[in-house]
Amino acid sequence: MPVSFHLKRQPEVPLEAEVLSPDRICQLSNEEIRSLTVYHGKRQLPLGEFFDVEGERSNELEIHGNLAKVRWIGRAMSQGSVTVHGGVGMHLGAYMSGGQIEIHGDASDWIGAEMKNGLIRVHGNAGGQIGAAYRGARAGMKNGTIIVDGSAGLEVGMRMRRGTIVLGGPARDFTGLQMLGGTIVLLAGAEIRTGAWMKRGTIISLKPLTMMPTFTPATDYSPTFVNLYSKHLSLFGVQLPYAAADGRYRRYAGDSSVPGKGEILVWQPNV
Amino acid sequence: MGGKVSCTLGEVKQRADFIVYWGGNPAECHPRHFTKYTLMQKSKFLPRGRKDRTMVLVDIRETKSAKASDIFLQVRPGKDFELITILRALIKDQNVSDEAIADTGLTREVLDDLVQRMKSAKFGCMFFGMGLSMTRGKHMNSAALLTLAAEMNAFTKFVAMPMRGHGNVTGADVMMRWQTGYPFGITFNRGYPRYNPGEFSTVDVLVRGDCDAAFIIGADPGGTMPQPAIDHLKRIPTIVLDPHVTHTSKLARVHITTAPQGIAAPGTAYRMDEVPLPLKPPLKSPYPTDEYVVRRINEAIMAKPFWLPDGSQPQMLTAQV
Amino acid sequence: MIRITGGRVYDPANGINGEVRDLCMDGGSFVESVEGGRTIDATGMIVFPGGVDVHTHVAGGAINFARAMTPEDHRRTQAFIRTKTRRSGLGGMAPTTFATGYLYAGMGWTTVNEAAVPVLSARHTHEELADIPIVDKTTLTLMANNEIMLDQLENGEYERAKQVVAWYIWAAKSYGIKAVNPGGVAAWKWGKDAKQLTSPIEGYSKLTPGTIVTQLAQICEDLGLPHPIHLHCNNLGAPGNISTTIDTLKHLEGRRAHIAHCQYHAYGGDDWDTMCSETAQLADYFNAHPGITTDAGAVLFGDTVTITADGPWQHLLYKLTGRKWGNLDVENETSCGIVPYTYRPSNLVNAVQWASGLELLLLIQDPWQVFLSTDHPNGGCFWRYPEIIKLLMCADFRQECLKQLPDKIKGKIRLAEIDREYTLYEIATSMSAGPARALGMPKKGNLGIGSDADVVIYEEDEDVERMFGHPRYVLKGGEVVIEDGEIRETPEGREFLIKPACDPGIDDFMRPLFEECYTMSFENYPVELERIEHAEFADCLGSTRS
Amino acid sequence: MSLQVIDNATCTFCGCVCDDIQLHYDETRIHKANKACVLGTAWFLNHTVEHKYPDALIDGKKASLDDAIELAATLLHEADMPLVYGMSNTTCEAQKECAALADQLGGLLDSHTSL
Repeated sequence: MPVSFHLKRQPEVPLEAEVLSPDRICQLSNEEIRSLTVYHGKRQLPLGEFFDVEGERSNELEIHGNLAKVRWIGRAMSQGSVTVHGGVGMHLGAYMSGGQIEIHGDASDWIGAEMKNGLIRVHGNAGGQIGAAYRGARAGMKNGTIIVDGSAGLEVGMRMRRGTIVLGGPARDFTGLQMLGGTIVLLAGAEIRTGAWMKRGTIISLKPLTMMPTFTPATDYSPTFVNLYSKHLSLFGVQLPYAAADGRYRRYAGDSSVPGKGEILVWQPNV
Repeated sequence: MGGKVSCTLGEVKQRADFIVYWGGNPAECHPRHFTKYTLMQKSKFLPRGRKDRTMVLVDIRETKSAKASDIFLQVRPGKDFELITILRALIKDQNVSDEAIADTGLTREVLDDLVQRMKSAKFGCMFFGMGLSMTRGKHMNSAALLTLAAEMNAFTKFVAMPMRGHGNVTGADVMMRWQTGYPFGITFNRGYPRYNPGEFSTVDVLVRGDCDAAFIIGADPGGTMPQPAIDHLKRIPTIVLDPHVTHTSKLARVHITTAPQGIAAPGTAYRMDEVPLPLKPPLKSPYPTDEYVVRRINEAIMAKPFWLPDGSQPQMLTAQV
Repeated sequence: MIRITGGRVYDPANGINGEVRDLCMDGGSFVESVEGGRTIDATGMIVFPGGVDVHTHVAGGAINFARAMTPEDHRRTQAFIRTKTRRSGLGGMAPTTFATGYLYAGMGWTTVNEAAVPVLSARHTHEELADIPIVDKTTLTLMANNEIMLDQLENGEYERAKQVVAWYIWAAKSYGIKAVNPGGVAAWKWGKDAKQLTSPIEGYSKLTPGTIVTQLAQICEDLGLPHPIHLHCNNLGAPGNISTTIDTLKHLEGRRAHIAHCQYHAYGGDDWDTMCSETAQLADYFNAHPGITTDAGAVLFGDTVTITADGPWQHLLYKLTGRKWGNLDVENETSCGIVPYTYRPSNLVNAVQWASGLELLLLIQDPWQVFLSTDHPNGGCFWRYPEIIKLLMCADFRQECLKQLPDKIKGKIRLAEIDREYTLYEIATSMSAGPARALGMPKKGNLGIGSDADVVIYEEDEDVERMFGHPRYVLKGGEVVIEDGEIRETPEGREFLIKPACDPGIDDFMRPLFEECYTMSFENYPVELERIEHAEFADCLGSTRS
Repeated sequence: MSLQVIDNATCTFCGCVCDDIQLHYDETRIHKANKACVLGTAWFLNHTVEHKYPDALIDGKKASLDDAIELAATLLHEADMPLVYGMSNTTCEAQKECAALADQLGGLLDSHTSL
């Protein structure tokens, strides 16, 4: 039986609720859960002030309501699941190391920032800095998977080291900025400066991209790993084309300003 | 990971034989920059002054500063980041295609010449203005130029610094760093400083409607910020301290008139290169100083109950993750 | 008024070695006796004079640059929560000013020497120092690359150079001078360095680093500075730099001197692969020359941020590590570089550095000559001093730590063969009495009548690191500031400065030279005395204050 | 009446912070700012000691300084997420008070730099 939360009081200022994480909830009684501290701006208030809570002692959380002002849900979680019916605020699943998060709604910035492992799935749109490094940190997400069905903002995957980010909708500028490794899949392309200053890693785009001047087109080919990757992603309902009959990938190498050994693969369908 | 390589303006005055202004218009915005710090000064290392220096201006249009320059490079609007990134590649002898260069509005010949001049300079200095830091790409544009300057040190001495406007904005930056560890975009809501530009930076906070009161001092967001931000300032109790009744004062609950700094208020201000200077106010204002008023407000708040419960602990440290 | 009773007192300056004694204090100083007031029962506890840090970087442009460069460290570090009366702060590699005071006092250090102040931004340094609560402070002005001063030496104008130095010390409202990589930083302004003591410096025809060292040391003597020349030798951190260091020491022969962070100057070998410890050679020199002092500049494994006025070294470190790099050259005076760094036991160079710092502390026989320091934050953060104390006091623990070093370390270091263990008396000397004497502060680092009532009281603990990291009480100026690990009071500290005798004509001499190379007004350059919060004058030796 | 003179005054209009300005002034205004640029001259000459604005305004109406300070303190103290912003055109001494204010309030602290 999952623990379920219904938002009953809309916060007027950001509500920092890192306690909405399976690791924090799983051992607690209903009463203990309701008395966990959340920060409404600077005010320390019990979770029960904002949420009706049903159930106890479970590492499955179900949250209902418009949580756009609720930040840090699933922070550093290592197990279990969080399902949200509604939108969520910033830092969803930041630093998480395991478990799954599923959002039936929109999410905000810094989803899965510096995460170590686990799965985040957003069915709506998301903000910027997905799987990114916080200011000054050397690396963003170290592993795990983030899938956003809708669009995304700036600096997606900034300095990510490993793991996968899949975007169903378009991304804005600086996707894969200073990327160190891992894979970003863009099903609907991105605006400008994709892969800027990337050192290593792979960006796959199914739509044409405006390339940085410091990327050089190498070859058109059908790499086998896309085939394997597509099979892996099909678990999440994501399809990548790879059949030679349908088209080929143009491989760009860069960013030569670093100089880096990253690659951007842009799908060229046969006409 | 790049870095920030800088110097005080006297170093530029004494040594810089190669000066770049990028996205700034000192002739009109920092009128004495050329004469006092950069171009016109003679020194023991550059005895012929202006003749011993080369100045390059990079901007999207030919401003008045172009007249002062030896080389004016007109970059296509929104292509600064691309151009700087190309330069980073070229100084490392990496290949960049002619089309890619042309897309920035410049030619290979021009960039080859620029790179050659940069590398053969004895002391290069790059200043960047709001034309770089406030256009698409924002802090990444500044980061790009700072990184280029850092990387140039593999070949010769090179530094970069922002052309900061607005009086003592540098002082605020410096002071916040020593008191909180961070230069701006800070929250204390957990009882200790935390930092996240984009989350705690004012424009974002106001546009999202995240704060429920605002204290504005030495700035006029009511005249400069986007409309949704101004609308939020109208919705919440706003308090303004300023020598003038400003746009923001007009939408505020409370306005307090204060003495202007350096004219009637004493104290310290920091130059763009982080050198502190004393203020020598000649006039006696009928209004109190900012310092006095904010201290009074602090004292009035000190008399009220403290908000943080005893025994509160830091909870958001990444060491705990 | 406070009386501390029954504690075992270690007061090396007065030759008291663990005797049970009572201490009385009133009005900030130790007195013979007090009537009434609080009594602290220290029975079974250990009483030391408050610690004195002879070499640290806690305030000013450089450390503030480091703060800006390391937000990732602030996010993970120790945070001090705001209370009704106490400001919040962050610890870590480059602590904020308020936290610096809390952290130093929290482990019983009550006096710190900010060892590198460019005069141009001295106002800034003093503003920061005013925001460091509890501890008393001194500052040293950077001098060995000041071009106006160097020009005087180049032209053989010793007397003028001395006047210039005196003028700068007073302009900065500082306590003495620091010489960093003499001539090397000036050369760095052209992207060069100065590695040979006897070769002319880039941009000069005659002047050598050796001349700067000798003459600057003489200037300090002639001006009667309470603290002698505080020297960061040339060639810091480079394999084989022991010859430079010994050569430098020979240039100082017969004069008083303090050699900063000597660990970084005690390497043999030809390159990074062959680099080894040459601490025995350096320690022998110190053992034969009791007039010179040094601080260890010990390295501890872990993350830190390196900041130094040694610009060329930092550029090299940036190239070696590929991490962030900050640099700030200051007109006419100096430079500074900032690079975050992680010392790893698995890294052979780091392992040699770690061992060298401890070797010097152990091989230099007299603790009055070698002091506890990490050159904060370069070798490690100051709040890790208790770890070093444990390494000095427990030979077994050292042997344990040696096991994590790579096998290839054999033959490169001496640490495994040293079985000396510091006594409490020696620790008190190295962390308090010795540095206070070297700094020329007679009221610091001792518990004698009339001295400043700065005391730290430890509860005896088998775990030395825990004992020194968590004093039971810390008193500063006769006031209990730390009790049971809690900050009780945060009084403002004082700043000590000197006014060396100076020819009144020096202003007229300086003005045209100044205007040629600086960008601010001559009149606005000296720090106003009224800006120094709680200024206290120290006397120059052999002279009364003018 | 003859004018008084300050040498080496500091101009805080732009980030150059020139500190070599010679100001000629009397009790009411600055008449001349030698060495200042056109922006600096305007900055110095446009300020007077005239009581041009009310001491304080509350909801747009004239108010006393004391009332304004007390109301400001109350509004900020009551807020759950107060913002302290600006600090460009003011002294470091005032800026330090602003940082102390944000720290004491548990609020947000930000300057022009973030724009």
